[in-house]
Amino acid sequence: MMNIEVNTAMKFRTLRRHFREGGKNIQRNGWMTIASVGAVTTTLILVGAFLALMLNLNQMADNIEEDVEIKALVEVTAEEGQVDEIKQQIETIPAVSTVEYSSKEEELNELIESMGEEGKTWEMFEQDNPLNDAFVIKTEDPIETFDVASEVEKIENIQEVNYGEEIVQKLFQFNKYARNIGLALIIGLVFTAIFLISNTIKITIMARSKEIGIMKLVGATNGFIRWPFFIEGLLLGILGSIIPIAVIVSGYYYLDANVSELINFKFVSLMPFNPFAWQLSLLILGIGAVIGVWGSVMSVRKFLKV
Amino acid sequence: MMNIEVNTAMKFRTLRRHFREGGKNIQRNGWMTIASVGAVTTTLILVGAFLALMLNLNQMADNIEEDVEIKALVEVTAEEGQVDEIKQQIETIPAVSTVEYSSKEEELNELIESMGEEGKTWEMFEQDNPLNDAFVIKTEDPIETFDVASEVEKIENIQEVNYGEEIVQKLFQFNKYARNIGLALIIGLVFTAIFLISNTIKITIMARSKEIGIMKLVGATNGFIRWPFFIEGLLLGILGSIIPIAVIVSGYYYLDANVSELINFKFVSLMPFNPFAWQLSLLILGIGAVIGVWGSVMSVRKFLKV
Amino acid sequence: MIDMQGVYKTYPNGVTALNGIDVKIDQGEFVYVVGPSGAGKSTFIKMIFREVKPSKGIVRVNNMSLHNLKWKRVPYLRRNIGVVYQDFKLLPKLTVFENVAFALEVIEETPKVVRKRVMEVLDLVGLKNKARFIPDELSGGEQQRVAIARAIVNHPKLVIADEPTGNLDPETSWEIMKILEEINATGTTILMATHSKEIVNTIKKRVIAIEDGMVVRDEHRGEYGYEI
Amino acid sequence: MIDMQGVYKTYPNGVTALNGIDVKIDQGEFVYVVGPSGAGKSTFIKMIFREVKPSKGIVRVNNMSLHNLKWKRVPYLRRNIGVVYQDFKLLPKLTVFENVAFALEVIEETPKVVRKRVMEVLDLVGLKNKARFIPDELSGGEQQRVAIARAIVNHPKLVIADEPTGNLDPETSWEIMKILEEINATGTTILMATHSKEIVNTIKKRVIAIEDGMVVRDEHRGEYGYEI
Ligand SMILES: Nc1ncnc2c1ncn2[C@@H]1O[C@H](COP(=O)(O)OP(=O)(O)OP(=O)(O)O)[C@@H](O)[C@H]1O
Ligand SMILES: Nc1ncnc2c1ncn2[C@@H]1O[C@H](COP(=O)(O)OP(=O)(O)OP(=O)(O)O)[C@@H](O)[C@H]1O
Ligand SMILES: [Mg+2]
Ligand SMILES: [Mg+2]
Repeated sequence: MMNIEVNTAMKFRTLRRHFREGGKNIQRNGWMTIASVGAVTTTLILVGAFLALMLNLNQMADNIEEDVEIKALVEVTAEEGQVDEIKQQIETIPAVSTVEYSSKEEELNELIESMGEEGKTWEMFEQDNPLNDAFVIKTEDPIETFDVASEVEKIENIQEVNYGEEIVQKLFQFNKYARNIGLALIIGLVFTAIFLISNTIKITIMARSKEIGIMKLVGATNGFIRWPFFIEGLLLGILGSIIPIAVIVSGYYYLDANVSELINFKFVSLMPFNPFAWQLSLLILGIGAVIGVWGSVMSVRKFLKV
Repeated sequence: MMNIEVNTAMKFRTLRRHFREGGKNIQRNGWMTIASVGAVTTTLILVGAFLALMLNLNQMADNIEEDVEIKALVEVTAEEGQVDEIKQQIETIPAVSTVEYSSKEEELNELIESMGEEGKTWEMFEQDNPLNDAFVIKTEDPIETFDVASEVEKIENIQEVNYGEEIVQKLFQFNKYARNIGLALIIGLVFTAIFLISNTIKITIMARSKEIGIMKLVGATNGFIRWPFFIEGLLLGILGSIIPIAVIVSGYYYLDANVSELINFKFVSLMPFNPFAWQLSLLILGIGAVIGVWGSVMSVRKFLKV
Repeated sequence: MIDMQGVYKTYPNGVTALNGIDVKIDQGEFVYVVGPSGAGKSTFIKMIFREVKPSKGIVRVNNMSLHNLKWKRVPYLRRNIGVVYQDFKLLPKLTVFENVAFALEVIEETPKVVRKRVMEVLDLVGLKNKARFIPDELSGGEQQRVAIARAIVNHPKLVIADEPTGNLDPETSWEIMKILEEINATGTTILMATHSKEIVNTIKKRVIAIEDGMVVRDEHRGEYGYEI
Repeated sequence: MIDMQGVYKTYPNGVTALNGIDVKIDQGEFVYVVGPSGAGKSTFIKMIFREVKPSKGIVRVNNMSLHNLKWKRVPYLRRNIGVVYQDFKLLPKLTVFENVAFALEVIEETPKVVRKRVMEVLDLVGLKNKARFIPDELSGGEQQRVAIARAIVNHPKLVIADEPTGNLDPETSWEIMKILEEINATGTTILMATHSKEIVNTIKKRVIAIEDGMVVRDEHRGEYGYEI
């Protein structure tokens, strides 16, 4: 019993020593520390900026996809009661989220408006409207557009279903590619970051391989040597995250506040500053700390075999 | 006379020694060299991939802009002779590159086609075509569209001029933003690369600060010490460019050969493999070599004051 | 304490530094190792705390065979041996105090004991007032004394000193020798490589002479023995 | 050759290593510098080739005032001075040959001359067969001899040696002393810090004794003079 207690006490004392030592190493290594922190900082700014960009582009793509709608044209011969029935039938399709009725007059107005100057030519047809009444349908998930459209087509008194098949298909396809490329870029970038940071830390530790050898000759165990390096790596990662987080939070705050003035497209809307910026910051801190520790502990291993 | 000759001979001999020494240092520093080259490699792959992506996106934007055309509608009352005259007048505007006549029948057909399913409704108007004859005008530089359009509008017997003002304006604006963002990203990335590479080299040289001090104590001038580092930095940069160039050339070759299968949008066309891939390779080699030398020579400076 | 049988050492570059060494040293002995430059004294010494592994032969220290000793156990072997390295091997970024304290920290002494014991030993080697300096701020002889302090600070059973007086003036050398003799008197084994004829001939102890990697002489109360 | 007047040196950490030194050494002299550990011998020596700048006072070497010497000219001063450093200061990644050759390469000698002269000097210090080794593969004494070889390889006007025999056995030490005497006989000035009473008392030369940063004795054909 006694023995165990003494042992635990000793371990805690030594742990405190390791923390102190790791912190001191940050100071002792001066230029090396600055260089390491610089590498972590630059890399994480890069990762952070790209993550912010990609996640926002992804969200914009989502927004665009959500604008996709199905237009179901009602037979000219359909009576009022039948129209209501169609509506009910559409609403029973599980993937459908909203159904809105749009009379043929509304349809014509929309058409004229959407054609701009050229549309005026068609105003003369207001008396003799060749269009149909229609239902505008949105699905819960844009990708279900195709299935819903073919379901709706089967309903009685539906003349035809339009959703710009080609355009929508191309859009989805394009978005798919864009997402895949974006994901590949992010993954590539994160791995690059991991490599660059741990590589830098490795070099600074290599420069201290003689010192590690001396420690071993004086009777230090591998664990005893590794601990301060663990702490040092952690601190390097955390120190290196400060500027990236500051840059990203403030930069994003500025963009978020000014985006509507800077860019005037309706589909450009940023993810909300809160919580997005904070989540991103946490992620960056996490990446910095984990890579710092990992790079440090991995590198020191090589020199422990003395 | 004699003296000068002897002096030059000595210098050449010493230069050879510096080259040999710089090459040997690459071997002598073993792990450090590998770490440095690794950092250069990763960073340049990143820069190269982004340069390739951005330059291609830029070209795609150019392609899209080039599709912009002005449609000048001819008054219904205009006679044949007058139509020819209009054409000549349009052609005299300096910024105009091509002018094509399109009869109102052709215009209707085009409209019907472009509207897809819905267009069929309008086929009934083939007898009583409400459209005008038109000229389709392209400008030499898409950005001149606005000026040309207003010039054309002034011509007699031109009823109106369409070029989808809003859409085109938005497109140009969007492309402008996209280009600026792309440029900012590339510049940021290149500076990051410069920092990361020279930072890594700096650390490896810091690890040799003692050796530099010893050289100075043995009577070496700053130039004498600097030269091998210059060569070493050059070699590090060149060695670090090999893999990025291989990756980019082969990757681009693969994409170039398969892009039509992979992505089926008509506006997606890559810049031609030859010379683009080679120019990019040269650029990467240049960046690698310059940063290598610069990082090396800058870092060694600090330790020469002994 | 130390038992070597048929020990050979050939370095990777092909140099044979030890050429069949048989030596037995008992607990509490005081032994000089002498011999010309490059004879193999340092290599012989490095065998004992496993800085160098023999190419052939058996090395036993403290009744442990170093041949079977697991990597993990090596630090524990080294904690029982205080070593003064020929090139000092001080940690360049630690102060004198921290360098000496390191040998106590690895055995997880309490900070209080560390403080007291380190200052005690620094006083012994005459460097109490330089405790806060880093090695680069010391003269050669002062660095050597820090190395000596670190070697003896944790009361090891065996002190190995590789030319511990090479950078010291005679007066300081004698003081160091006095310290080693005192430590030896408390039962600690001392093994010391030296080139100092004066010391060997004045403080008479067992002398092992090594030449070309072989023991050419092993005498109790011996002489330095190389005539000039 | 060397002329110091009222030289003081206080290191940035507040230690005063030199406390008013006035010394004049003529071309062709052979001078021992003796004194206890930490007395200021190395600091005194480092003044001469500008590794250390005086806090106060005048240092003249070869009729150049080091005070006005531009940074750019310092390498040319050092090329006329061969130095054996107390801690050797060999370039760790270069072979023995390359280390010694370095001192000739900086003065842009032809490769042929370099080769011949380096092997000549390595033969002199008995390391011809270790020319291709790196310093880590050498014993302490062998490293010291490489340092000596580098110091004398380019026939400097002045050789400064900081305890050049600290890691050498007596026999090798005498050989090195013989070399230094021979060099001195050709008109080279020799300045040597040492703790070896035996050498100083046997090869009688001028002795400068430094204590606490001051010259306490300066005798021609002096003795080591510190009684044990
Ligand atoms: N790490 C090494 N690699 C290769 N050869 C070595 C190594 N260390 C020593 N040697 C060689 O082994 C031989 C013995 O060296 P050692 O250091 O044991 O000599 P020593 O007796 O201590 O000499 P000194 O008195 O000069 O210190 C020498 O010839 C040396 O060149
Ligand atoms: N770089 C430095 N920074 C601070 N103090 C130093 C430095 N170098 C030496 N000292 C101090 O200056 C004093 C003189 O040192 P110096 O190296 O000149 O002594 P020394 O006579 O050569 O001694 P030894 O015989 O031990 O080599 C010592 O007290 C030392 O601690
Ligand atoms: Mg030795
Ligand atoms: Mg000294």
